[in-house]
Amino acid sequence: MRERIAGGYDDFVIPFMVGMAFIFIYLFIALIRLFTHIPPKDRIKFFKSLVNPKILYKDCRDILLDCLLHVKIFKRNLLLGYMHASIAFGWFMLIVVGHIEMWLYVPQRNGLLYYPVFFRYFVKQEGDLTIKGAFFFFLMDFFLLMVLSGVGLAMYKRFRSTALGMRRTTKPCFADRVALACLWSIFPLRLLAESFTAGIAGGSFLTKPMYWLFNNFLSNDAHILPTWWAYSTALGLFFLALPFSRYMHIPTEAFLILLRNAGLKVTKPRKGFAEAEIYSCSSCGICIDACPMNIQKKNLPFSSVYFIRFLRRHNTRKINQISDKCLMCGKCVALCPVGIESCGIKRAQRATLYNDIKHDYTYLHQAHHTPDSPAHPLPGTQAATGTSAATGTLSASVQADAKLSGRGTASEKVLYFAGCMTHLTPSVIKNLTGIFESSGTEYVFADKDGGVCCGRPLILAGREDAAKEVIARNTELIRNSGCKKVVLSCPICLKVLKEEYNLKGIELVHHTQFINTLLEQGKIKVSPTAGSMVYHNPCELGRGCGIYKEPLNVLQQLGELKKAAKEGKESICCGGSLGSLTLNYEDRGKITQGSLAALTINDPQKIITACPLCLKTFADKADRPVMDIAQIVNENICQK
Amino acid sequence: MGKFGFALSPSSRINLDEVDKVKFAKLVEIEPDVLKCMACGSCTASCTAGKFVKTSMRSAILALQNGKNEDAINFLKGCLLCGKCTMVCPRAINTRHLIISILKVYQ
Amino acid sequence: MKNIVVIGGGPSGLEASANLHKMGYNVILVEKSPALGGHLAKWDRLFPQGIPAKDVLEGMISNINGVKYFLNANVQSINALGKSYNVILDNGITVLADAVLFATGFDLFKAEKKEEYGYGIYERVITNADLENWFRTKEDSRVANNPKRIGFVHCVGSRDEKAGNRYCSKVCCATAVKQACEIKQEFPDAEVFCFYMDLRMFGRGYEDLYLSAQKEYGVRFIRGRVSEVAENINKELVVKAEDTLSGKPIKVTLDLLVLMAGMQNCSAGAKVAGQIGVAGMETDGFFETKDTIYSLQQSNKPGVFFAGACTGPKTLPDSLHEARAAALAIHNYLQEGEKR
Amino acid sequence: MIYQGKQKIWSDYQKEIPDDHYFYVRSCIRQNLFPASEKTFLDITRNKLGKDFFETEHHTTCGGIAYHCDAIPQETSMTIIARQFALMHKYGYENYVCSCITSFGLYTETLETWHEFPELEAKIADNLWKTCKLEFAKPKYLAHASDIIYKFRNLIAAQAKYKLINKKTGQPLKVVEHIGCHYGKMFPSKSVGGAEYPYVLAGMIEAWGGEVIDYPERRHCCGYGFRQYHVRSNRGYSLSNTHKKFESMEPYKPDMIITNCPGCPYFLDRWQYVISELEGKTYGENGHGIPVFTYEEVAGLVMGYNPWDLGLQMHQVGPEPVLDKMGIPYNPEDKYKGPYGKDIGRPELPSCGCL
Repeated sequence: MRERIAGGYDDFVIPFMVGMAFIFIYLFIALIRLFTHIPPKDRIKFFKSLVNPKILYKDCRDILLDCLLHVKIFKRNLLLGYMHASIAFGWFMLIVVGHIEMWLYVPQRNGLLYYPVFFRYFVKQEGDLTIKGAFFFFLMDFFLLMVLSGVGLAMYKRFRSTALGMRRTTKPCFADRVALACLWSIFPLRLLAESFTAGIAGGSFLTKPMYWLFNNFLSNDAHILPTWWAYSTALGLFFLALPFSRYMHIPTEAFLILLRNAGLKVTKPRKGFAEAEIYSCSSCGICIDACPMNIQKKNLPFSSVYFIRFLRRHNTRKINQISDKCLMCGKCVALCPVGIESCGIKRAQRATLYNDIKHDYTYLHQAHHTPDSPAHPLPGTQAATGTSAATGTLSASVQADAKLSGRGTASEKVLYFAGCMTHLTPSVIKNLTGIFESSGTEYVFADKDGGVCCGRPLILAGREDAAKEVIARNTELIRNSGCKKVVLSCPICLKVLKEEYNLKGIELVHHTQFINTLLEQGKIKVSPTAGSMVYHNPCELGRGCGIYKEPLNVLQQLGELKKAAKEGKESICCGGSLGSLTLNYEDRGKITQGSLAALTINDPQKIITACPLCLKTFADKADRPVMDIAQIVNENICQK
Repeated sequence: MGKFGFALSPSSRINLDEVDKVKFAKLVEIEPDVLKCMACGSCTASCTAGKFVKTSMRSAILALQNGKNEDAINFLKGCLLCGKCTMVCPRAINTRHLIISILKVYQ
Repeated sequence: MKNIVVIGGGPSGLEASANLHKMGYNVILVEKSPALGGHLAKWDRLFPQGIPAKDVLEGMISNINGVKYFLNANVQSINALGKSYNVILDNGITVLADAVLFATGFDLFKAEKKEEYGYGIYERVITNADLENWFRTKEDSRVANNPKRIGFVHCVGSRDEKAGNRYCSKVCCATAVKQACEIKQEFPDAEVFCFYMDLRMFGRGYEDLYLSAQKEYGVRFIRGRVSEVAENINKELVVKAEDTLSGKPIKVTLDLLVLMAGMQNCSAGAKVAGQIGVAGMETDGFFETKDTIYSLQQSNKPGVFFAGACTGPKTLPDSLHEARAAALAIHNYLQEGEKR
Repeated sequence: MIYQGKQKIWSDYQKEIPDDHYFYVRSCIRQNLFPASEKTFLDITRNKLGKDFFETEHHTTCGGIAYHCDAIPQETSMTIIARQFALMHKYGYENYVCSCITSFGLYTETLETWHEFPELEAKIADNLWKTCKLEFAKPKYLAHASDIIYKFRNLIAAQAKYKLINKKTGQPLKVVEHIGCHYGKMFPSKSVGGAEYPYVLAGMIEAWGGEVIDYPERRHCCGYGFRQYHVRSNRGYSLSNTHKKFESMEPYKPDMIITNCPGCPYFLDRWQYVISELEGKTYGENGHGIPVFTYEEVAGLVMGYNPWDLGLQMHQVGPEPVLDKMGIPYNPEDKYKGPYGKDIGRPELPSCGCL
């Protein structure tokens, strides 16, 4: 290989260089801006992570698997995964191999950005083909073919998305269309350019036959320069359109992985970490099919992908509309190939909307009811005789209860925290306390006469400050009870207790887990007499707390467990979610029906769930019995 | 009290002529469910916060309709947004959104 | 052929006559006013779906082909003659009737009796019937041009010991809600208030009507009875009530007030019935039926029957059912008489 | 307001008022508050209209204020009333005329109660005999003094020297009529014109050339309300009621107020001073209050009595604007001179500088 063009320059590289310069400057400024938006504490965290070998290893692995190979999409759909991986990985390899070639053959041109990109134009093949040369020719053609096959699939997907496992796909915006057109044309043009030049610069299994083919009816040399011009222009245009298109995810995603692995979280809806997430969205549209709201076509524009698009465009009205409507079921987050925490961004957005609302929770700290409230003292104020401080009375009573009732000491007992919603589903409480009794579990009922809300609903509404007061109150209650284990019936409570409460040393379990343990320890025995059933994964229990196995384990011992259309992390929200602020009852009903349809696809006799909210929501609309896991267990306990 | 030892006592009357219609229209636009209440009181009866302090969706809606905006805020400021009222409302009013919208519009 | 005199040419009278005629009886229908249809003829649209009253009435009238009817005719005297009744009309016609059906309907409560509401005194106070008339004809100077605020007072002369009517008139709630929606259609910018004691939305589709009044039309429902009405210097009406839900007195200035006058037994009909010893109940003035569950069409006199609102407030469908039931009761009565 | 509608109601509330030979009973408080009104009433009816009015110094209070303040039980007040009626009977009269609205209401209430509960009537008759040795009797006709003036309003108009007309403009004066609550609200059939649209004062105003104005709070109490005023802590409430009435009549720009109750003119008059002190607001023209009159005072003015003989100097709100409008001559210097030329003092003027 020798340099063919003296000076190593031709005018056609200008479009490419302009685009390249633009994108470098743009990215540099964006990076600086982003860093200034990250809280100083997080910034330090980030830089520290870059010298931590453990995190560094994870960074590399994640970038390779997620950004280049798109493993997550492969898992979802092979063809779709291949499409993404072939373009990303193929292109990446073309760049890498291109550089290696340059280093090997024309080291004097090192540092010229455009040189490896247009390598075949600037060099000519001399003498016979060496094995080494043939190897590189093969590699370049191989990866080019790989990318081309990906591009071909992408084109096919545009018109028949279902073939790639997607019922609906994203509607591209204008910049997307420009970038897409460029992207689609870059590699065919490169193929043409390299093919026309293959007579001079050489080629392999792809470019050589093309050269011969074209040579039969075209005068190839006349086409060399124009095709290189076209190739360079397509690249340049692509770079110019990049920041305004979905392809911005290519440079951002890798950076997001670094930030995420450093342990950063969303603080503001539009700045800092969130911005990195926003620009990492490839608009792949997987979240469109994931969203339970999209059972109705009118809700399509409320999918997370559009939420992020509107965030990029600063369209506040739309941003608010979507963030207020979202169910926060977390399915789009669970399925997102980039792992964008859109629910977190939505919560941050809600905080901007509702943070100025003032609540007054002083009553939480008052021992006595205010004169205008109906005579309801805080539960247990009677027990608080002698305690001068108003705070702590609630917990004091529970503590007293824990010590007085039964034989065991407080630390041996479990604290049962039913939660607000569970009080609307007395069957859960009744059956669970039945299980407590059958298993000989000593328990203290934390909120028998109703307690204080756990705070999760406030957090979901973006009112995190307000939630802190509530959290402090409940933390005190739980700590003062002396119990070392808390059993909860409501997954909403469980999630917030796990994530936001400081309850070190206290085990927090959902009653599903608790029942599973009882069964494993043989403290209760059940008979397989429950018939056939299907299990609905409550969003907050499954995607929220990662509890998938325990309920299935319990239910398998009770009867025939049937499959639902969507299971595990893909299970569909019941529609009753507290997450959505604006979704009205009619639309929620549609979601419920959709979710029920997916659950009953194999015609189970019963629908089992583990969340009072799901239970109540389904019970209104289901055509067969809906019950909590506690109920079906309690009803099938064998008498000893 | 002045020189007489007594003064005009403020009217306790609700004066519908003085209702802030612009704000109410804004609220209706944000959450039209506010119009659906039939004053059954289920929300108030089930309220988690209502156990401790007078908290009532029904009373708040009524107070707004009567132009007693401050009363409405007072009926809602203790709300924990737990959502029980949404579950029990026979008219399926989206109470949580209504509550935060009222607080947002009128506070 | 047996003769049957039907007194009253409103919906019940028309429906009963049509059925009796089809059964082969000689029906003589007596109507005191110049036209058939009773109150229905004066109504514009009917709750809950807003079907035009005219269409319904036309259907009914087309059904009575072959029935002899006299307009502008009053029963001058009626007396028992053996098992029959001798009915003399003021137009000189005499009928020996084998059965008499009272389908005399109701009088609207005279709203002026509730002086505190100022009907007939304040310029912008009208009744439900006035409003229906305005809907039909758009002629009533009392309905101000583009009123901004309109009030409906439920239970005017109903559920009111003072007015002598302790009972609920049954249809006014639905009528008020219907009219509230209709007036919103006419004046979309107007605020509409309904002052009620209880909303009795008992029928099929009525609750939907109520919901749409709230949701679609933004009608404001105030649970409190209007205690008094005054006129201010601009001829607007100053209305006072208690908002019982907040336990506070309430005041509002209105441009138009519609009084939902209730039902009373038709005084002319009661006078006729009195001649043969068929009297109104002491409690509510409506005719006494043989019992209160099973024989609602029968009076305590053999051969005298009832249909419609003369035995208590009824909706239009209720009255029509009664008319058909009355036709059957009369038929059975005459058949049995023949056997004996 | 549809005048014919009101007329129709008035026609339903016709009250039989006797023609002559009346037993006249005075009011406890009017003699102090508006001392010349009852004197003028007797002068007009006896001397100008030639009617027979008998008065006795033996009559007492009817017990109304004590009764309404829960100070005495009903039986006591009934026995007092029975004694009044017995005096009437003793002097050979059967037409009982009282000057006070509270009394009128209480008499009506008592007669109706006796009618419904004859055993109570028998008991009261027994009480009367035991306490006073007087024979129990009931009046044939019961009338309020304003009913009498209403009955003879046209005769008075025939003798009138002045009319309720603004002499300068020729327009009728705008007159607010305020009826005492106990006149017709308890027993509408015992009043002229009923409870909603009483005609007793409206009839006088129309007959004497004025224009009745009707305002939203026309039904409202003057603010006296017995316990509201007599209990000091409730006095603000009493004042607020009066304030509400004035706020409501203000847009009609009334020239004057006529009343037929002892308490009403007092509170409508005096509270105007208090309101102007507290709120700095007056309701009449040129920072002046709205003059308030009793119907006897107005009848006297119409018939040409000297304003100071009618006791108008005893009003807190000066009557001069009305006198000027009607064209009644008066000597300002005589205003505060008593019967023998002695100075009787002056009412305090509001410190806000308005009256």
